[in-house]
Amino acid sequence: DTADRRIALSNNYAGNSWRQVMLESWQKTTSKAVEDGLIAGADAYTTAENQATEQAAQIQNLILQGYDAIVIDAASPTALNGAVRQACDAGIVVVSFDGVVSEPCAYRISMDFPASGVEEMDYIAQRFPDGANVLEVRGLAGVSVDELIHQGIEAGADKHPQLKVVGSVHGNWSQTAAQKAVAGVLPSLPRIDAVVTQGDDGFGVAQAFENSGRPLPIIVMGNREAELSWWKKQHQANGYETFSISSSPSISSLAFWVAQQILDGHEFPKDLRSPPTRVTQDTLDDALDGLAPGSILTEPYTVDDALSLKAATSSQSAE
Amino acid sequence: MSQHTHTQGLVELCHVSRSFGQVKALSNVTLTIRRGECLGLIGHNGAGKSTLMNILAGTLALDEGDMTFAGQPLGQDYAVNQARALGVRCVFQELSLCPNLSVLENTHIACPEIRGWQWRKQAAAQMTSSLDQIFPGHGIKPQHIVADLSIGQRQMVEIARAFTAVDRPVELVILDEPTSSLDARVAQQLLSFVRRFVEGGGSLVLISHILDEMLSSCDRIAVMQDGHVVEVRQATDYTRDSLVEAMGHAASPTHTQSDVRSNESSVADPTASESMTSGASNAPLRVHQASGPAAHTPVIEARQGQIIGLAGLAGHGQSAFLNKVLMSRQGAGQVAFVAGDRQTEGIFPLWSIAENMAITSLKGLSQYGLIERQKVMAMANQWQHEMGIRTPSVQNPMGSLSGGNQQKVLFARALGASADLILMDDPMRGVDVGTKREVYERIQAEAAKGRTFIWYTTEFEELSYCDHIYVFRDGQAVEGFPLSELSEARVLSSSFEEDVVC
Amino acid sequence: MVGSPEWRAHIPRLLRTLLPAFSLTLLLLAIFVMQPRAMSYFGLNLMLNLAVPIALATIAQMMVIAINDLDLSLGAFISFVACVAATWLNTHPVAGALALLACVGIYALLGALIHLRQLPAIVVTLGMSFVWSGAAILLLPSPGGSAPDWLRTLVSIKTPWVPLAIVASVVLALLVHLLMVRSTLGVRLRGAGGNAQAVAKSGVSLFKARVTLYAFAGVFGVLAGLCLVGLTTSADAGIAMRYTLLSIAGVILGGGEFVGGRIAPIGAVLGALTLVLAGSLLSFIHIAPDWQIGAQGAILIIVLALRTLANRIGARS
Amino acid sequence: MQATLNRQAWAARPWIWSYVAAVLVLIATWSFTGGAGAGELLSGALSFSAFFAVAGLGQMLVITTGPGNIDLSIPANIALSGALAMKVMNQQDSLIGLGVLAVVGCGLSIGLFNYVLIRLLRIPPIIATLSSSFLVLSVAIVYGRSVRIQPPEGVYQFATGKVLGVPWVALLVMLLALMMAILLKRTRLGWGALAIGQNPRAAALAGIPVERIRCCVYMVSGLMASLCGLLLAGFSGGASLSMGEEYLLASIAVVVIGGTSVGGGCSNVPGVWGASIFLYLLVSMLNTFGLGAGVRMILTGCIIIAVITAVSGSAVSQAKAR
Ligand SMILES: Nc1ncnc2c1ncn2[C@@H]1O[C@H](COP(=O)(O)OP(=O)(O)OP(=O)(O)O)[C@@H](O)[C@H]1O
Ligand SMILES: Nc1ncnc2c1ncn2[C@@H]1O[C@H](COP(=O)(O)OP(=O)(O)OP(=O)(O)O)[C@@H](O)[C@H]1O
Ligand SMILES: [Mg+2]
Ligand SMILES: [Mg+2]
Repeated sequence: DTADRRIALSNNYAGNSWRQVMLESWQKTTSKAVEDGLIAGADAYTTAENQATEQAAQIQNLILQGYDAIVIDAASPTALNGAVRQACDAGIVVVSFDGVVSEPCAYRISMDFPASGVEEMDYIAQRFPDGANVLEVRGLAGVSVDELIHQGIEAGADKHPQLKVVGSVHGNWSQTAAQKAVAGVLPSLPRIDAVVTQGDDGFGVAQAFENSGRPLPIIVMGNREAELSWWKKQHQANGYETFSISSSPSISSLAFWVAQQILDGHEFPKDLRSPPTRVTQDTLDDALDGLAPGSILTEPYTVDDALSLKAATSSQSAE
Repeated sequence: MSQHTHTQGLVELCHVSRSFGQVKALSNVTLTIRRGECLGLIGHNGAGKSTLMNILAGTLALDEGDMTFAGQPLGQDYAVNQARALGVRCVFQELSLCPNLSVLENTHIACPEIRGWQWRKQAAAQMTSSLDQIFPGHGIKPQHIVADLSIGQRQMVEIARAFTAVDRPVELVILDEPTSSLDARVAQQLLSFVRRFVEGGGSLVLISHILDEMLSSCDRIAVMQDGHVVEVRQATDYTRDSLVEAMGHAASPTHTQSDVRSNESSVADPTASESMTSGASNAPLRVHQASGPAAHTPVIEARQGQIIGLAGLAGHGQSAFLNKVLMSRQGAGQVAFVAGDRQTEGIFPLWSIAENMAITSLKGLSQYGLIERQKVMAMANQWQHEMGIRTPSVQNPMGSLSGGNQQKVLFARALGASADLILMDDPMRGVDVGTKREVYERIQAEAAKGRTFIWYTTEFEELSYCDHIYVFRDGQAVEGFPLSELSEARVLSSSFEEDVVC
Repeated sequence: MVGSPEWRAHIPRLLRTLLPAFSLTLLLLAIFVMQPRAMSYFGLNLMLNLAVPIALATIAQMMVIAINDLDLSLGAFISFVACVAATWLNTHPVAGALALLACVGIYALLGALIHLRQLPAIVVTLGMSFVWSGAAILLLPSPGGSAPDWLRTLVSIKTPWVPLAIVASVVLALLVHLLMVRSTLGVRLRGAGGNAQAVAKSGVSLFKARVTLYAFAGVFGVLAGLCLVGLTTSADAGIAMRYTLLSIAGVILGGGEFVGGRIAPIGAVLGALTLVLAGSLLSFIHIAPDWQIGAQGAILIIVLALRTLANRIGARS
Repeated sequence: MQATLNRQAWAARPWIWSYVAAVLVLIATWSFTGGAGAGELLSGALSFSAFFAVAGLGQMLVITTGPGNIDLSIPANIALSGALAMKVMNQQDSLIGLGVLAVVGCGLSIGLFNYVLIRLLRIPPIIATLSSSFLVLSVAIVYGRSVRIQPPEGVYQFATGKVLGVPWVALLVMLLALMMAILLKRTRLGWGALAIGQNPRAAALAGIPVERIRCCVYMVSGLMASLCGLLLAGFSGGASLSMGEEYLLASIAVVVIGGTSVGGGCSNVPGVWGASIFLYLLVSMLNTFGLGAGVRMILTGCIIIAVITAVSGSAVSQAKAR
């Protein structure tokens, strides 16, 4: 029974649509849970600056406030370890998601980032069996998610030798930064057939190509509404087809349920894999249906998803 | 030994030259400073006095020439630290204290010998004794932060600092216009100390534009003109007029009270002024003061065309009064200000001379809201000519001017503006005699045209150009009287009256 | 002496120096009222231990500000130090220590370069911020590494009575106060910031002053990085990027000024603590997530406004 | 003789160096690619640097008023203005005018708010603008969540359009830069700002309305940032909350690299443009070389330091020659 327990969300950044939808999803799920008397409270905290050190301080303050569980979207997989350790030592359940922490006492829920990178390359290989020039748009240098997806892309390039990565720029997971970076290198690049991205940057890349007057490559998207709408418009105009993959922002509610279940006495493995959300040409219209402008595709999670996740992960590790 | 070397030079400068770009600040200067004498150095603004002293103090390198100290030649690498080691100290024209440090900390900067565990105590003691010796009753604590001191106090600190001897005796002290920011009483204290110092065997170079000081304090006087030393004679050989003549100005008759224009008829007794109404279109400026230390505090009144003098000891609120008037009038835009503390209140160091001059008159120099560069240049050139500002071009940076010439630019800024009220905060600091006379005439001419002046001065002589004088004490004007009643004794007695009690 | 007019004239200045302490007290009171649990050894330590590296960074920034420069590379530098500490210092202690020493040397060299070529420090340090970040990314392409054990134990010592964070802050503040305010060296260094021409005319070498101050900045930057990595136990290339801004804000909040060599070491440490606590206060008030960032700004504004008010009332009385 | 004259002219105009550096970087890029895509790169440089330049112009004016004056609210301002513009315009060309008005109002009010914090509450500018940026960002988050992402066609066409290969945006920002130059060189407001930056006390005593000018300066900075937000949203097909993040450092960088003194009292309009173009081309060049992120950043830093050393080197040698 968790009716008198309290859970906190520690979030380090709110400045993009993914995080906004993530917070919204948390808000929706937890307010329902509080209403139902399932839990006493579930407050969300966001730091003003996107900084690991500030988040570490925030976690320490949450410890001080006596929360029973802390759910973290971490600024850094390692820099919070000190604070997370202190929380564990105080008997607090720590669940990290999306940006996970490496401290062993915490639970981790995240998408398999390298696998998603490979999947992007797989899609391109399937579209260009005879080979293609690929441009890679990366995230923020020095951040682990960027490195993980990049490893996936590299693995994909090894797997499909006909795909040639002819350029790589950092788009910092920002539409405007990606547009600028791509526009800057394009003049020096040969014809680009495909672009692999990491999320929130596909639309910026598309803008850069449109402004440069070059033929549009296949841009692998990241589930943002702007990207999907643009894709749809292109499809209607000239039959453009692509693929979109990203982690779902509602992973915050999944993390909430995991935390709640652990407080309830259930056992979970420390590492949980959340499935990515994909959009293909077939599911594009469904995905766009009811998607608010400026938003991002997300799937609602329930407590059952948390349990099935546990089952899936355990069976995986049993194999 | 000191008797023996008395006639021989302590410092000898031979054929010294120095130029800044095209400006030849010093050319072929030969000068001897003897032991135990006070050598006066006088000359028009920009004559090269400060440059020469900077070379002597090791802060400027000379281009050509030789220097010897006590017979020993000084090498090409002569610099500040060597000067200090020889016992040469300099009080520069532009004050050289760190405003963020306290008085005693500033003492350490100049006297690094003061160090060790108890250095604060030591520095405080040194400074206090030095100040007490030169300026009895100075009221400065070694712990005071320099920024909190008035410019006069800062000058006192800097002078006293130059005379603190820690390890080795002070041989030669250079005072570059030390009295420009001091009131008459403090200046007198300094000058009598100067005599004591040289009688004790020290050497001293004194630069000043106040002739009486030079005549009374110096043993010999060297006159400079355009980078040359034109003559050196015993001070007793000079009179005021012959000095002025030697400096290259036409000797005009010494100023007397009688040739001051006297429109005293229009000046009324300030105590009665409240009942007076002015017939002029411009209502008189009147400042009522809060009740002060004196029994009756006069209402300060300035009518159109009047020159109002503010007297009293430095630091008794004259500047604060001018500030108050300035701030209250500024909305109307009809007021201009001549700063005396030019470094902190006057100049814009990154700008050219022309821009510094034009800043208060921009409205008149623009057309359709845009400033016209030609008009700015025309104004600057005209005022350069009128004030005799020595520079090859008004487009040169402000910092290339000598101190007195910078002050003239500030004058030009205010006189060139269309303001009909001009406030002057001891504005003649560092201006040479010839120019001063021209400026006095100019002020009177402008007043006759209907401009009003409020003029705080530390020089008694300047009060005789005013129509009405107010003496300040403890932040208040304690007495006001027309020019006809002006006498040095009266000013002094009202400046001091209650000081005796404290 | 107290109560004499002499003394009274200095009340406004005294008040100004007390203001940083005032805002800190104000914030602490607010936190204690909202979360009484914070008023304990454990609570104070939790709230303040991450303030120590920020305080060190603030002191480093203050050294540069003392000579009228601004260090825009401090955050990147501290991140780099943290990366070195979490990698080389752990695996090859000697090489790591040498690398950290070299960092201090580079800071001193920067000071020399800036002085000799009369460069605008802000541009040079802007450039250096890229250099440090790049070097950190080369060293640790993705977050990781691990702080040496001795460092971890050092920063988690349990001091008696008062938590280590407070002891460290007090010691830091007093030491730097002695160094920069009370010592003759400090006087010369501050003098160089107050009136460079004047101290040069008195024979103080501006070159030495700037190099010394930059070296000090390097030393305190290294200390900040070590302390930080000890607390977080591992590093990433961008771990301290925000310290640049925080350290500048801390210096100013503590009563320092950008020019004129006006610095206040004790105030700077208090300023850093104030900034950290302003963030903490937020966790104790429940605000809708959307407005939390804004509330952070509002807290800063309110604290500063109250202190302005106190200053004015004090100055008037 | 001729050579020394030239040298003096160059040292007197430090902004020339940012252009020289930009040209050198451009040549390096072209020699790497063999000149391919030359025009494309240039026109890209013009439009992207226009955004830096417009934000930089405002920042420059603030920095001109003296040490400690810096506007940290630019990023938040850009985010809010972009969102506001897109929402008010609501994808309709007929509402563009209203949107522009809203953006102008927004920028001016943020500037005024900054000034009020600085003046009335006596908060040091750097902390005042930092605090206000948090507030503004919060407003942007709350307000901008339901932003219609696409700009109206007219704005999009303007922001991405070109005339003779020169982007309209660049032309507009050049016009703004020209106005800024006139403001600084020919108006009382500009002279006042320069005077305040050199010696605020002397400025007040010389009859300059110091506080009024400070207020204007912060409002102009707010206005420039919000125009940047509007243009950026139009250019990149919609507003996003993170749109302004890089402008915190960038707006300062273009100002100081462009030769404006951080000590105040001396500003440099052409330098802002030169530095913006230089920074864009530099990043593009290093991207083109295909180096890793770490090496790229190190080179960026070293090149910036090298450029500034070269510039000041000539100034120093000239000062010595005097
Ligand atoms: N740094 C400089 N750069 C250029 N010119 C200078 C510089 N310093 C002095 N000068 C010029 O050298 C000449 C001599 O200046 P100096 O300061 O020695 O005059 P001064 O006799 O002390 O005058 P004052 O009585 O006004 O103080 C002046 O023409 C001045 O313009
Ligand atoms: N608005 C101001 N801002 C900063 N400092 C000021 C201001 N007004 C006055 N001061 C300083 O306060 C101190 C006392 O000034 P006050 O004007 O009362 O003295 P004063 O009588 O004018 O002195 P003096 O006769 O030497 O000019 C001085 O150091 C002055 O510089
Ligand atoms: Mg002189
Ligand atoms: Mg005064």
